[in-house]
Amino acid sequence: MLDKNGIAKRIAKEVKDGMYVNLGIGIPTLVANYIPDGINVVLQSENGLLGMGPFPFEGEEDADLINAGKQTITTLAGSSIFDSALSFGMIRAQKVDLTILGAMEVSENGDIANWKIPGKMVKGMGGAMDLVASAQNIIVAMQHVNKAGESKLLPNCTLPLTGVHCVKKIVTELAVLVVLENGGFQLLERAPGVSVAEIQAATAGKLLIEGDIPEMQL
Amino acid sequence: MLDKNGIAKRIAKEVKDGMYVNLGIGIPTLVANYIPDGINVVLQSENGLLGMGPFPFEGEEDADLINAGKQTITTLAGSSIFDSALSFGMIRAQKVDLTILGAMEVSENGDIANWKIPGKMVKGMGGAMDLVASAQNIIVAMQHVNKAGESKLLPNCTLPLTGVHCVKKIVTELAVLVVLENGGFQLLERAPGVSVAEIQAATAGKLLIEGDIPEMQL
Amino acid sequence: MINKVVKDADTAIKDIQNGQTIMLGGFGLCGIPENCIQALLRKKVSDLTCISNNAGVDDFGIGLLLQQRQVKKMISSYVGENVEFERQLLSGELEVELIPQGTLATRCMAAGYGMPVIYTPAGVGTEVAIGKETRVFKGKEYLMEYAFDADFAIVKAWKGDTAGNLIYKSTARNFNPVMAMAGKITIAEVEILVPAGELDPDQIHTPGIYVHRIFQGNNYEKRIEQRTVRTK
Amino acid sequence: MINKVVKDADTAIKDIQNGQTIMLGGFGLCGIPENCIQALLRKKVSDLTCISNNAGVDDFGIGLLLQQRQVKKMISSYVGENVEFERQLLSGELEVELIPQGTLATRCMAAGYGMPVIYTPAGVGTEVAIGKETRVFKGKEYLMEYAFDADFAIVKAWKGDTAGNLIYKSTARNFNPVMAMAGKITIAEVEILVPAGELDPDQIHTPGIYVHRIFQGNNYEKRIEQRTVRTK
Repeated sequence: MLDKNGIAKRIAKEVKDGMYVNLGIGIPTLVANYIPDGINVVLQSENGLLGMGPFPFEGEEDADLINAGKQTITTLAGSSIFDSALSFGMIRAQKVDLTILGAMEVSENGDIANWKIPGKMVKGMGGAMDLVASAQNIIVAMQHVNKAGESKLLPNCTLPLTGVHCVKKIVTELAVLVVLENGGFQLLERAPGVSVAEIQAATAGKLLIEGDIPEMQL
Repeated sequence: MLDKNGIAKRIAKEVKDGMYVNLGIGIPTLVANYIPDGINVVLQSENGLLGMGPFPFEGEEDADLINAGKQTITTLAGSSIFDSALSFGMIRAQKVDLTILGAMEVSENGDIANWKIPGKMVKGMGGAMDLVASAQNIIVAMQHVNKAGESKLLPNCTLPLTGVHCVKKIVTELAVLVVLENGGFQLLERAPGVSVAEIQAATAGKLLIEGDIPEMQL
Repeated sequence: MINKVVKDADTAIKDIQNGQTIMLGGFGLCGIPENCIQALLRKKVSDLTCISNNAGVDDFGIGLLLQQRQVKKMISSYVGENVEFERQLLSGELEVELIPQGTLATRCMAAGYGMPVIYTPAGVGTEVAIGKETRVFKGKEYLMEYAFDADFAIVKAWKGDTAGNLIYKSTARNFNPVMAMAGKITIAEVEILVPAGELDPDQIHTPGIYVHRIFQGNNYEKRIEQRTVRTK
Repeated sequence: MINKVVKDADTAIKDIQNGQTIMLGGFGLCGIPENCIQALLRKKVSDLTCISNNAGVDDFGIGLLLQQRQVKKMISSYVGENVEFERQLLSGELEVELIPQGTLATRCMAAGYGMPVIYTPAGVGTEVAIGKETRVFKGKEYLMEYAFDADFAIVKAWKGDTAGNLIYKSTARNFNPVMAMAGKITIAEVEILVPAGELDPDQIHTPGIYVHRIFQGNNYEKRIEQRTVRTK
């Protein structure tokens, strides 16, 4: 079973040289730590920055330089800054190659819910709806089951949706799965030490298992 | 009867302090020469400049700095430069207070034709259609009659239209007229030495003459 | 050049009336018009509809206007990090319209570009789409979203000149340029105000034509919401 | 950072095919991609649909492509100052679509912002409106205009860096930024190419994400179309 860093590490393998990537808050943010040397990617922060760098050294924080999670960050050689309309313009025009974000629920037809728990959490969707509606390639980083032990990979989402029919791939503490065009989660890889049966038990939505399922290489 | 500079001089009186103004090619360009000291206006050039200055001194021409007429120009203190989409964005959003342009024909309901003579001239509309469609306040600088002596202030335009129901005021070598909301040219002023009868004879569209028509003050 | 300079924040906002719609630039606490927010607090203007990506935190930014109950309605994309906000929302004292961040930015831009509506796929198939017109272009479904119609836009820039031209610094740019374009009246507060002519015309982010009033602010606190650092 | 540098104009345009649609930045002869136009002349690629505000003059700019009969169709707003153009148009050799300048710019922008269509009042009631969908918003009539769909955009900037970021100079900016955003593949030629890190992130006009290939051009002639001067 993977921890958060393990999930991030596995997702980092999906990041290819030359990609522009948008990383959501939480586990997706950790992905940046595991992108191998020699793989040149540019991180987009949807508040208006291409080329997001690491956190500043202590004492070098700049209140004017933050990411979409409102964390102090730095720029890199080649960074550019722009307004929020252009930022979502490039997202909508599908110039961002890969979007990695968290989810509360994903359905077997690729719907995602990650912004609202009615009566409980009313923080707002931020840029998530824009990102999932426009991204060509969306990877969800999430826990396979919630704290009550219930599956978060469902036949249908029960929470208010963020977007429909958009998730392409899911990486959890248990598995890597793709969402099939006609519905269903296809199991691609098992986390180290996790059995297919455990994944099956943790997946409420339709799960397709074809042939031998290899263990992840991290 | 006014010459071109006279028309420009009369139009300059319509320019008020604090206005953003777009001047078309031809007579409208001359208006800039007659804006009184103390009247602060900003000239917009729709290729992407606010704060158009005079022609450069000889030897100081910059190929990268031109106006919408493709003439070499200069900037002024406070100028700003932007792309063509933003330029027409500010026009469309009615941030430009006054548009002055030439015309081949104007109709009594405020239609204007100034871009095409079928089978003869096919240069294109440039920014004229955008300007007339969005400007709140359009003044046309034109000759009252064409070279054949025919009126250019018509019941209906005969040439392909640039815009409909948009012209507010017209200044010609003979007169100043406003276009009435419900149609018709109302005569406001006579050019020096020009009689109402001469204006009447040169106007094919409906002409309204109420009371004494004063001579222009230049 | 037309001079847009006013004396201070209080002068700049003095004609904002109860019940009006105002845009406030900034993302979180980054790039917010601190001086004008203080002036709005002093003026105690109320029943405002505020269009702003966030609602500040409890004791800073728009959060201060919420505490004084000056806001009738918030139009935002993300309003976390604000206990008083949640309380007012859940108690029904505050009306809230949550819309996607890109939709928020683009509806501002549409106003600045004189476009009555724009189409975006953001929110298709979600509760955001309820009651909205949809249309399919090239096999993809879009929502039709209207340009905002705000009485005032209040923005913060780094540098500005007397002609109203603005330059923003770093990601404090965020919503400020698109809101600057979108107000019927736009008020800009800047850290550094210079005479017209000192800024390079090629480097202006917001042309002065969009800005009606400008003043040099003071005592910028520039609070950091999430101080994240690494060690050397 | 991703490196976008290619060797020269010939390399940059080498996969442009006969019959494709290309955008060319510039206004008149100001800010045109001189090096790429020369490379297109050498490559003799033909049946092009060119989206460009103007068609150059007889012996410079896009006029040269017209002389070599490489252009099947021009989409422009103003094509005066070009005798060969008028000849080809009147003889029916050249297809021409004239559209308002603001519509041209905004259809580029729409592509770069992922907006399928935009609404503009330009051309309402004129022959430009023929066959187009119209719609009234708040009592004003607008035409619905589609985002452009161009295989390539070719733009000219003043400075660029290896990451594809671009800065334009003066009014040579014109259509270049909006076209840079609109090409499926965007090629940028620059007067000065610098390593990533030398340009101020706050002062980039076109972020590198929109630019696929960049090279430093040479021998810029920068011809002036209307030399107007005053005497001291």
